[in-house]
Amino acid sequence: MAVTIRIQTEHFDVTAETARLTAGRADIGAVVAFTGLCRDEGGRLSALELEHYPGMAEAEMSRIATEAQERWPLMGLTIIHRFGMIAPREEIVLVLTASTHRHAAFHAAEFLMDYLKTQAPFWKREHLKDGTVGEWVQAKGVDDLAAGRWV
Amino acid sequence: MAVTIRIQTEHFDVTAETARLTAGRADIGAVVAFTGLCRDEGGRLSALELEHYPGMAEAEMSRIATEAQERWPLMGLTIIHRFGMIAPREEIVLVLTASTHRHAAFHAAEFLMDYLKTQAPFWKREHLKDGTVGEWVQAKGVDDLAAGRWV
Amino acid sequence: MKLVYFAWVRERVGKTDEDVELPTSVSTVADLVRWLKGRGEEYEYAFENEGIVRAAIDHVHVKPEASVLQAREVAFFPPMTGG
Amino acid sequence: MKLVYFAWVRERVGKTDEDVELPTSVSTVADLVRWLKGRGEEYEYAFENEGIVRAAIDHVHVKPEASVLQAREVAFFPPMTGG
Repeated sequence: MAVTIRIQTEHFDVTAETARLTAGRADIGAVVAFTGLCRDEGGRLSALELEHYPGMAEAEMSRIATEAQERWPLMGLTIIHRFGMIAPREEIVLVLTASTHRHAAFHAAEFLMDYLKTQAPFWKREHLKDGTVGEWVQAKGVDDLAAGRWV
Repeated sequence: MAVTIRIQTEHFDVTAETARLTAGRADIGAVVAFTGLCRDEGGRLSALELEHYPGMAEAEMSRIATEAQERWPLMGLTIIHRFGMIAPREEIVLVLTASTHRHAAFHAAEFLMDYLKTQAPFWKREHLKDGTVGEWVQAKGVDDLAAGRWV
Repeated sequence: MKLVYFAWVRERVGKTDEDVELPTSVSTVADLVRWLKGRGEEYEYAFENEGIVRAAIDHVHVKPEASVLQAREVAFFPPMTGG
Repeated sequence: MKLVYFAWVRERVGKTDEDVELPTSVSTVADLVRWLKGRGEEYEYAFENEGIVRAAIDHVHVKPEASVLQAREVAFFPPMTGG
Protein backbone atom coordinates (compact mmCIF):
# COMPACT_ATOMS: atom_id res chain seq x y z
CA MET A 1 0.00 0.00 0.00
CA ALA A 2 1.64 3.20 -1.27
CA VAL A 3 0.72 6.16 0.90
CA THR A 4 2.09 9.59 0.06
CA ILE A 5 1.31 12.63 2.18
CA ARG A 6 2.91 15.95 1.42
CA ILE A 7 2.43 19.56 2.46
CA GLN A 8 4.26 21.92 0.15
CA THR A 9 4.32 25.31 -1.53
CA GLU A 10 5.28 23.82 -4.92
CA HIS A 11 2.84 22.93 -7.68
CA PHE A 12 2.01 19.29 -8.27
CA ASP A 13 1.37 17.28 -11.44
CA VAL A 14 -1.54 14.83 -11.49
CA THR A 15 -0.03 12.63 -14.21
CA ALA A 16 3.31 12.36 -12.40
CA GLU A 17 1.64 11.64 -9.06
CA THR A 18 -0.59 9.00 -10.65
CA ALA A 19 2.47 7.33 -12.22
CA ARG A 20 4.18 7.33 -8.82
CA LEU A 21 1.09 5.86 -7.15
CA THR A 22 0.64 3.02 -9.65
CA ALA A 23 4.35 2.29 -10.29
CA GLY A 24 5.16 -1.40 -10.56
CA ARG A 25 1.57 -2.61 -10.11
CA ALA A 26 -0.65 -4.27 -12.71
CA ASP A 27 -3.59 -4.96 -10.41
CA ILE A 28 -4.95 -1.42 -10.19
CA GLY A 29 -8.11 -0.92 -12.25
CA ALA A 30 -9.24 2.50 -11.09
CA VAL A 31 -7.58 5.76 -10.10
CA VAL A 32 -9.63 8.72 -8.92
CA ALA A 33 -7.95 12.13 -8.73
CA PHE A 34 -9.57 15.08 -7.02
CA THR A 35 -7.98 18.46 -7.63
CA GLY A 36 -9.16 21.48 -5.66
CA LEU A 37 -8.52 24.78 -7.43
CA CYS A 38 -8.44 28.40 -6.28
CA ARG A 39 -11.43 30.36 -7.63
CA ASP A 40 -11.27 34.13 -8.17
CA GLU A 41 -14.75 34.64 -6.68
CA GLY A 42 -16.08 36.69 -9.54
CA GLY A 43 -12.80 38.53 -10.06
CA ARG A 44 -12.63 39.78 -6.45
CA LEU A 45 -9.65 37.63 -5.40
CA SER A 46 -5.97 38.10 -6.20
CA ALA A 47 -4.95 35.10 -4.09
CA LEU A 48 -5.83 32.78 -1.25
CA GLU A 49 -3.32 32.60 1.60
CA LEU A 50 -3.18 29.17 3.18
CA GLU A 51 -1.89 28.81 6.70
CA HIS A 52 -1.36 25.42 8.31
CA TYR A 53 -0.24 23.86 11.58
CA PRO A 54 3.03 22.08 10.76
CA GLY A 55 3.28 18.71 12.44
CA MET A 56 -0.41 18.43 13.18
CA ALA A 57 -1.37 18.82 9.51
CA GLU A 58 0.80 15.81 8.55
CA ALA A 59 -0.46 13.83 11.56
CA GLU A 60 -4.10 14.54 10.77
CA MET A 61 -3.67 13.71 7.08
CA SER A 62 -2.03 10.40 8.04
CA ARG A 63 -4.88 9.62 10.40
CA ILE A 64 -7.45 10.34 7.67
CA ALA A 65 -5.44 8.19 5.23
CA THR A 66 -5.40 5.27 7.68
CA GLU A 67 -9.14 5.56 8.18
CA ALA A 68 -9.75 5.46 4.40
CA GLN A 69 -7.58 2.34 4.10
CA GLU A 70 -9.60 0.64 6.84
CA ARG A 71 -12.88 1.42 5.09
CA TRP A 72 -12.05 0.60 1.46
CA PRO A 73 -9.76 -1.92 -0.26
CA LEU A 74 -7.25 0.61 -1.57
CA MET A 75 -3.94 -0.13 -3.27
CA GLY A 76 -2.57 3.31 -2.69
CA LEU A 77 -3.47 6.88 -1.91
CA THR A 78 -1.85 10.28 -2.20
CA ILE A 79 -2.75 13.51 -0.43
CA ILE A 80 -0.89 16.70 -1.33
CA HIS A 81 -1.92 20.01 0.22
CA ARG A 82 -0.28 23.28 -0.74
CA PHE A 83 0.17 26.28 1.56
CA GLY A 84 1.27 29.88 1.19
CA MET A 85 -0.05 32.27 -1.45
CA ILE A 86 -2.12 30.58 -4.14
CA ALA A 87 -3.41 32.50 -7.17
CA PRO A 88 -6.77 31.89 -8.89
CA ARG A 89 -6.69 28.85 -11.24
CA GLU A 90 -3.83 27.31 -9.26
CA GLU A 91 -4.33 23.99 -7.54
CA ILE A 92 -4.69 23.81 -3.73
CA VAL A 93 -5.11 20.14 -2.95
CA LEU A 94 -4.78 16.75 -4.63
CA VAL A 95 -6.32 13.48 -3.46
CA LEU A 96 -5.52 10.31 -5.41
CA THR A 97 -6.96 6.89 -4.68
CA ALA A 98 -6.18 3.59 -6.41
CA SER A 99 -8.21 0.39 -6.20
CA THR A 100 -9.18 -2.68 -8.19
CA HIS A 101 -12.67 -1.34 -8.79
CA ARG A 102 -13.98 2.13 -9.30
CA HIS A 103 -16.50 2.50 -6.50
CA ALA A 104 -13.92 2.03 -3.74
CA ALA A 105 -11.67 4.62 -5.41
CA PHE A 106 -14.53 7.13 -5.83
CA HIS A 107 -15.89 6.77 -2.32
CA ALA A 108 -12.47 6.85 -0.63
CA ALA A 109 -11.54 10.04 -2.52
CA GLU A 110 -14.80 11.71 -1.56
CA PHE A 111 -14.35 10.63 2.08
CA LEU A 112 -10.77 11.94 2.16
CA MET A 113 -11.88 15.33 0.82
CA ASP A 114 -14.80 15.62 3.24
CA TYR A 115 -12.47 14.87 6.16
CA LEU A 116 -9.62 17.07 4.93
CA LYS A 117 -12.05 20.00 4.75
CA THR A 118 -13.22 19.63 8.33
CA GLN A 119 -10.31 17.95 10.16
CA ALA A 120 -6.99 18.98 8.61
CA PRO A 121 -5.56 22.15 10.25
CA PHE A 122 -5.46 24.52 7.29
CA TRP A 123 -6.99 27.99 7.12
CA LYS A 124 -7.66 30.17 4.11
CA ARG A 125 -7.56 33.96 3.97
CA GLU A 126 -8.62 36.06 1.00
CA HIS A 127 -6.30 38.60 -0.61
CA LEU A 128 -8.25 41.00 -2.78
CA LYS A 129 -7.55 42.51 -6.18
CA ASP A 130 -7.66 46.02 -4.65
CA GLY A 131 -4.55 45.15 -2.59
CA THR A 132 -6.25 44.70 0.76
CA VAL A 133 -6.15 41.59 2.89
CA GLY A 134 -9.66 40.26 3.16
CA GLU A 135 -11.37 37.99 5.63
CA TRP A 136 -10.47 34.55 6.84
CA VAL A 137 -12.72 32.14 4.96
CA GLN A 138 -15.50 30.90 7.22
CA ALA A 139 -16.02 27.20 7.68
CA LYS A 140 -19.21 25.97 6.04
CA GLY A 141 -21.80 24.01 7.93
CA VAL A 142 -22.36 22.07 4.72
CA ASP A 143 -18.82 20.68 5.01
CA ASP A 144 -19.51 19.37 8.51
CA LEU A 145 -22.68 17.79 7.18
CA ALA A 146 -20.71 16.19 4.34
CA ALA A 147 -18.14 14.76 6.74
CA GLY A 148 -20.97 13.58 9.00
CA ARG A 149 -22.25 11.28 6.23
CA TRP A 150 -19.37 8.86 6.87
CA VAL A 151 -19.81 8.49 10.65
CA MET B 1 -19.49 24.48 -21.00
CA ALA B 2 -16.48 22.66 -22.48
CA VAL B 3 -17.39 19.15 -23.57
CA THR B 4 -14.72 16.92 -25.07
CA ILE B 5 -15.51 13.41 -26.29
CA ARG B 6 -12.84 11.35 -27.98
CA ILE B 7 -12.37 7.75 -29.03
CA GLN B 8 -8.77 7.00 -29.86
CA THR B 9 -5.95 4.47 -29.84
CA GLU B 10 -3.43 7.00 -28.48
CA HIS B 11 -2.54 7.44 -24.82
CA PHE B 12 -3.92 10.42 -22.97
CA ASP B 13 -2.43 12.70 -20.31
CA VAL B 14 -4.57 13.65 -17.30
CA THR B 15 -2.67 16.86 -16.59
CA ALA B 16 -2.92 18.04 -20.19
CA GLU B 17 -6.62 17.16 -20.42
CA THR B 18 -7.31 18.94 -17.12
CA ALA B 19 -5.50 22.05 -18.39
CA ARG B 20 -7.59 21.94 -21.56
CA LEU B 21 -10.80 21.54 -19.56
CA THR B 22 -10.12 24.44 -17.19
CA ALA B 23 -8.41 26.78 -19.70
CA GLY B 24 -9.40 30.42 -19.32
CA ARG B 25 -11.71 29.89 -16.33
CA ALA B 26 -11.14 31.04 -12.76
CA ASP B 27 -14.51 29.87 -11.39
CA ILE B 28 -13.76 26.13 -11.27
CA GLY B 29 -13.14 24.88 -7.74
CA ALA B 30 -13.11 21.13 -8.26
CA VAL B 31 -11.91 18.73 -10.93
CA VAL B 32 -12.46 14.99 -10.59
CA ALA B 33 -10.52 12.66 -12.88
CA PHE B 34 -11.34 8.98 -13.17
CA THR B 35 -8.80 6.82 -14.96
CA GLY B 36 -9.62 3.20 -15.77
CA LEU B 37 -6.54 1.02 -16.14
CA CYS B 38 -5.93 -2.40 -17.69
CA ARG B 39 -5.22 -5.04 -15.01
CA ASP B 40 -3.13 -8.13 -15.77
CA GLU B 41 -5.55 -10.40 -13.84
CA GLY B 42 -2.87 -12.04 -11.72
CA GLY B 43 -0.36 -12.16 -14.57
CA ARG B 44 -2.71 -14.04 -16.93
CA LEU B 45 -3.26 -11.20 -19.39
CA SER B 46 -0.94 -9.87 -22.08
CA ALA B 47 -3.50 -7.35 -23.30
CA LEU B 48 -7.13 -6.35 -23.50
CA GLU B 49 -8.52 -5.86 -26.99
CA LEU B 50 -11.17 -3.17 -27.12
CA GLU B 51 -13.69 -3.19 -29.94
CA HIS B 52 -16.21 -0.39 -30.40
CA TYR B 53 -19.07 0.63 -32.66
CA PRO B 54 -17.84 3.75 -34.46
CA GLY B 55 -20.52 6.38 -34.74
CA MET B 56 -22.73 4.93 -32.07
CA ALA B 57 -19.96 5.08 -29.44
CA GLU B 58 -19.56 8.84 -29.98
CA ALA B 59 -23.34 9.33 -30.07
CA GLU B 60 -23.87 7.39 -26.85
CA MET B 61 -21.03 9.20 -25.06
CA SER B 62 -22.55 12.55 -26.11
CA ARG B 63 -25.94 11.47 -24.85
CA ILE B 64 -24.45 10.44 -21.49
CA ALA B 65 -22.53 13.75 -21.30
CA THR B 66 -25.73 15.72 -21.94
CA GLU B 67 -27.54 13.80 -19.22
CA ALA B 68 -24.74 14.55 -16.71
CA GLN B 69 -24.92 18.27 -17.57
CA GLU B 70 -28.66 18.25 -16.95
CA ARG B 71 -28.24 16.63 -13.54
CA TRP B 72 -25.29 18.58 -12.11
CA PRO B 73 -24.01 22.17 -12.43
CA LEU B 74 -20.88 21.31 -14.42
CA MET B 75 -18.47 23.74 -16.05
CA GLY B 76 -16.96 21.16 -18.31
CA LEU B 77 -16.47 17.46 -18.85
CA THR B 78 -14.18 15.23 -20.85
CA ILE B 79 -14.63 11.60 -21.82
CA ILE B 80 -11.82 9.79 -23.63
CA HIS B 81 -12.12 6.08 -24.40
CA ARG B 82 -9.29 4.13 -26.01
CA PHE B 83 -9.74 1.14 -28.30
CA GLY B 84 -7.48 -1.46 -29.88
CA MET B 85 -4.87 -3.48 -27.98
CA ILE B 86 -4.22 -2.18 -24.48
CA ALA B 87 -1.46 -3.66 -22.30
CA PRO B 88 -1.67 -4.11 -18.52
CA ARG B 89 -1.00 -0.85 -16.61
CA GLU B 90 -2.10 1.21 -19.61
CA GLU B 91 -5.09 3.50 -19.31
CA ILE B 92 -8.41 2.58 -20.98
CA VAL B 93 -10.75 5.42 -20.15
CA LEU B 94 -10.67 8.93 -18.73
CA VAL B 95 -13.59 10.87 -17.30
CA LEU B 96 -13.01 14.44 -16.16
CA THR B 97 -15.62 16.67 -14.55
CA ALA B 98 -15.26 20.30 -13.48
CA SER B 99 -17.57 22.21 -11.15
CA THR B 100 -17.62 25.00 -8.58
CA HIS B 101 -17.99 22.51 -5.74
CA ARG B 102 -16.64 19.04 -5.24
CA HIS B 103 -19.80 17.00 -4.75
CA ALA B 104 -21.19 17.80 -8.20
CA ALA B 105 -17.85 16.88 -9.78
CA PHE B 106 -17.62 13.59 -7.83
CA HIS B 107 -21.17 12.50 -8.49
CA ALA B 108 -21.13 13.43 -12.17
CA ALA B 109 -17.89 11.47 -12.72
CA GLU B 110 -19.31 8.42 -10.97
CA PHE B 111 -22.53 8.69 -12.98
CA LEU B 112 -20.61 9.00 -16.26
CA MET B 113 -18.54 5.90 -15.48
CA ASP B 114 -21.58 3.85 -14.44
CA TYR B 115 -23.33 4.76 -17.69
CA LEU B 116 -20.28 4.30 -19.89
CA LYS B 117 -19.88 0.79 -18.52
CA THR B 118 -23.43 -0.25 -19.36
CA GLN B 119 -24.45 1.98 -22.30
CA ALA B 120 -21.41 2.81 -24.44
CA PRO B 121 -20.85 0.26 -27.22
CA PHE B 122 -17.40 -1.06 -26.31
CA TRP B 123 -16.43 -4.70 -25.81
CA LYS B 124 -13.33 -6.15 -24.20
CA ARG B 125 -11.58 -9.39 -25.12
CA GLU B 126 -8.71 -10.93 -23.19
CA HIS B 127 -5.41 -11.79 -24.86
CA LEU B 128 -3.43 -14.17 -22.70
CA LYS B 129 0.26 -14.39 -21.85
CA ASP B 130 0.42 -17.87 -23.43
CA GLY B 131 -0.35 -16.32 -26.84
CA THR B 132 -3.95 -17.45 -27.09
CA VAL B 133 -6.94 -15.21 -27.54
CA GLY B 134 -9.13 -15.60 -24.51
CA GLU B 135 -12.79 -14.91 -23.84
CA TRP B 136 -14.84 -11.81 -24.38
CA VAL B 137 -15.23 -10.19 -20.99
CA GLN B 138 -18.72 -10.82 -19.61
CA ALA B 139 -20.84 -7.89 -18.52
CA LYS B 140 -21.33 -7.73 -14.79
CA GLY B 141 -24.74 -7.55 -13.19
CA VAL B 142 -23.16 -5.28 -10.58
CA ASP B 143 -22.54 -2.68 -13.31
CA ASP B 144 -26.22 -2.69 -14.26
CA LEU B 145 -27.07 -2.26 -10.59
CA ALA B 146 -24.62 0.64 -10.32
CA ALA B 147 -26.15 2.38 -13.35
CA GLY B 148 -29.62 1.69 -11.94
CA ARG B 149 -28.86 3.85 -8.89
CA TRP B 150 -29.23 6.99 -10.98
CA VAL B 151 -32.62 6.24 -12.52
CA MET C 1 -31.09 -2.18 -44.74
CA LYS C 2 -27.61 -2.53 -43.31
CA LEU C 3 -26.95 -4.97 -40.47
CA VAL C 4 -23.80 -4.68 -38.37
CA TYR C 5 -22.43 -7.09 -35.77
CA PHE C 6 -19.95 -6.67 -32.93
CA ALA C 7 -17.79 -8.75 -30.59
CA TRP C 8 -18.87 -12.39 -30.26
CA VAL C 9 -22.08 -11.79 -32.23
CA ARG C 10 -19.85 -10.72 -35.15
CA GLU C 11 -17.65 -13.80 -34.68
CA ARG C 12 -20.59 -16.18 -34.59
CA VAL C 13 -22.32 -14.63 -37.62
CA GLY C 14 -18.94 -14.64 -39.38
CA LYS C 15 -19.15 -11.13 -40.84
CA THR C 16 -18.94 -7.53 -39.68
CA ASP C 17 -21.89 -6.28 -41.72
CA GLU C 18 -24.25 -7.08 -44.59
CA ASP C 19 -27.03 -5.51 -46.63
CA VAL C 20 -30.39 -7.29 -46.50
CA GLU C 21 -33.82 -6.93 -48.13
CA LEU C 22 -36.40 -7.61 -45.47
CA PRO C 23 -39.56 -9.61 -46.23
CA THR C 24 -42.80 -7.83 -45.37
CA SER C 25 -43.28 -10.18 -42.40
CA VAL C 26 -40.47 -8.36 -40.56
CA SER C 27 -41.50 -5.18 -38.78
CA THR C 28 -39.76 -5.30 -35.36
CA VAL C 29 -36.30 -6.12 -34.06
CA ALA C 30 -37.70 -9.40 -32.67
CA ASP C 31 -39.12 -10.26 -36.13
CA LEU C 32 -35.72 -9.49 -37.66
CA VAL C 33 -33.93 -11.80 -35.22
CA ARG C 34 -36.44 -14.58 -35.93
CA TRP C 35 -35.95 -14.12 -39.69
CA LEU C 36 -32.13 -14.08 -39.35
CA LYS C 37 -32.20 -17.32 -37.31
CA GLY C 38 -33.94 -18.98 -40.25
CA ARG C 39 -31.07 -18.03 -42.58
CA GLY C 40 -28.48 -20.46 -41.23
CA GLU C 41 -26.72 -22.11 -38.33
CA GLU C 42 -24.34 -19.19 -37.80
CA TYR C 43 -27.30 -16.90 -37.06
CA GLU C 44 -28.98 -19.51 -34.91
CA TYR C 45 -25.74 -19.74 -32.91
CA ALA C 46 -25.34 -15.96 -32.61
CA PHE C 47 -28.92 -15.49 -31.40
CA GLU C 48 -29.30 -18.75 -29.49
CA ASN C 49 -30.07 -16.82 -26.33
CA GLU C 50 -32.18 -13.90 -27.52
CA GLY C 51 -32.30 -12.37 -24.07
CA ILE C 52 -28.56 -11.65 -24.21
CA VAL C 53 -27.96 -10.02 -27.61
CA ARG C 54 -28.67 -6.28 -27.64
CA ALA C 55 -29.82 -4.19 -30.59
CA ALA C 56 -29.45 -0.61 -31.75
CA ILE C 57 -31.22 1.17 -34.60
CA ASP C 58 -29.29 3.99 -36.22
CA HIS C 59 -26.96 4.26 -33.21
CA VAL C 60 -29.67 4.23 -30.53
CA HIS C 61 -30.31 1.36 -28.11
CA VAL C 62 -33.70 -0.27 -28.74
CA LYS C 63 -35.84 -3.06 -27.31
CA PRO C 64 -37.01 -6.15 -29.27
CA GLU C 65 -40.42 -4.59 -29.92
CA ALA C 66 -38.93 -1.53 -31.68
CA SER C 67 -39.94 -1.07 -35.32
CA VAL C 68 -37.24 -1.55 -37.96
CA LEU C 69 -39.38 -0.17 -40.80
CA GLN C 70 -37.60 3.22 -40.89
CA ALA C 71 -34.16 1.86 -39.93
CA ARG C 72 -31.11 2.42 -42.09
CA GLU C 73 -28.70 0.45 -39.86
CA VAL C 74 -29.52 -2.20 -37.29
CA ALA C 75 -26.72 -3.39 -34.98
CA PHE C 76 -26.52 -6.53 -32.85
CA PHE C 77 -24.00 -6.97 -30.05
CA PRO C 78 -23.41 -8.49 -26.60
CA PRO C 79 -23.91 -6.48 -23.40
CA MET C 80 -21.33 -3.69 -23.30
CA THR C 81 -18.11 -4.09 -21.33
CA GLY C 82 -16.33 -0.78 -21.91
CA GLY C 83 -15.19 1.76 -19.38
CA MET D 1 3.58 24.16 28.42
CA LYS D 2 3.66 25.58 24.93
CA LEU D 3 0.61 27.32 23.50
CA VAL D 4 0.28 27.89 19.75
CA TYR D 5 -2.29 29.96 17.87
CA PHE D 6 -3.41 29.96 14.24
CA ALA D 7 -5.32 32.12 11.76
CA TRP D 8 -7.55 34.78 13.36
CA VAL D 9 -6.99 33.36 16.85
CA ARG D 10 -3.26 34.07 16.32
CA GLU D 11 -4.03 37.58 15.04
CA ARG D 12 -6.29 38.40 17.98
CA VAL D 13 -3.88 37.05 20.60
CA GLY D 14 -1.08 38.89 18.81
CA LYS D 15 1.49 36.09 18.89
CA THR D 16 2.14 32.76 17.20
CA ASP D 17 3.12 30.91 20.37
CA GLU D 18 4.18 31.28 24.00
CA ASP D 19 5.36 29.23 26.97
CA VAL D 20 3.18 29.36 30.07
CA GLU D 21 3.26 28.00 33.60
CA LEU D 22 -0.24 26.86 34.47
CA PRO D 23 -1.72 27.49 37.91
CA THR D 24 -2.98 24.35 39.67
CA SER D 25 -6.57 25.50 39.07
CA VAL D 26 -6.19 24.63 35.36
CA SER D 27 -6.72 21.00 34.48
CA THR D 28 -8.86 21.01 31.30
CA VAL D 29 -8.87 22.87 27.99
CA ALA D 30 -11.93 24.81 29.21
CA ASP D 31 -10.03 25.80 32.40
CA LEU D 32 -7.09 26.91 30.26
CA VAL D 33 -9.32 29.11 28.08
CA ARG D 34 -10.91 30.67 31.17
CA TRP D 35 -7.46 31.37 32.64
CA LEU D 36 -6.20 32.85 29.37
CA LYS D 37 -9.23 35.17 29.13
CA GLY D 38 -8.23 36.61 32.51
CA ARG D 39 -4.78 37.54 31.18
CA GLY D 40 -5.83 40.42 28.95
CA GLU D 41 -8.19 41.89 26.39
CA GLU D 42 -6.45 40.22 23.46
CA TYR D 43 -7.28 36.79 24.91
CA GLU D 44 -10.81 37.85 25.78
CA TYR D 45 -11.24 38.94 22.15
CA ALA D 46 -9.74 35.73 20.73
CA PHE D 47 -11.96 33.52 22.88
CA GLU D 48 -15.03 35.76 22.99
CA ASN D 49 -17.10 32.99 21.49
CA GLU D 50 -15.77 29.83 23.11
CA GLY D 51 -17.98 27.63 21.00
CA ILE D 52 -16.07 28.58 17.87
CA VAL D 53 -12.38 28.24 18.78
CA ARG D 54 -11.09 24.67 18.43
CA ALA D 55 -8.27 23.07 20.41
CA ALA D 56 -5.69 20.37 19.86
CA ILE D 57 -3.35 18.76 22.36
CA ASP D 58 -0.07 17.48 20.95
CA HIS D 59 -1.47 17.51 17.40
CA VAL D 60 -4.75 15.75 18.19
CA HIS D 61 -8.18 17.43 18.14
CA VAL D 62 -9.72 17.58 21.63
CA LYS D 63 -12.91 18.78 23.28
CA PRO D 64 -13.06 21.47 26.04
CA GLU D 65 -13.26 18.81 28.77
CA ALA D 66 -9.95 17.18 27.74
CA SER D 67 -7.21 17.22 30.36
CA VAL D 68 -4.17 19.41 29.70
CA LEU D 69 -2.13 17.97 32.59
CA GLN D 70 0.08 15.79 30.34
CA ALA D 71 0.10 18.19 27.38
CA ARG D 72 3.33 19.52 25.90
CA GLU D 73 1.68 21.70 23.26
CA VAL D 74 -1.87 23.06 23.21
CA ALA D 75 -3.11 24.71 20.01
CA PHE D 76 -6.07 27.05 19.52
CA PHE D 77 -7.52 27.82 16.09
CA PRO D 78 -10.73 28.57 14.16
CA PRO D 79 -12.71 25.84 12.39
CA MET D 80 -10.58 24.45 9.56
CA THR D 81 -11.07 25.67 6.00
CA GLY D 82 -8.52 23.65 4.03
CA GLY D 83 -9.07 21.31 1.12
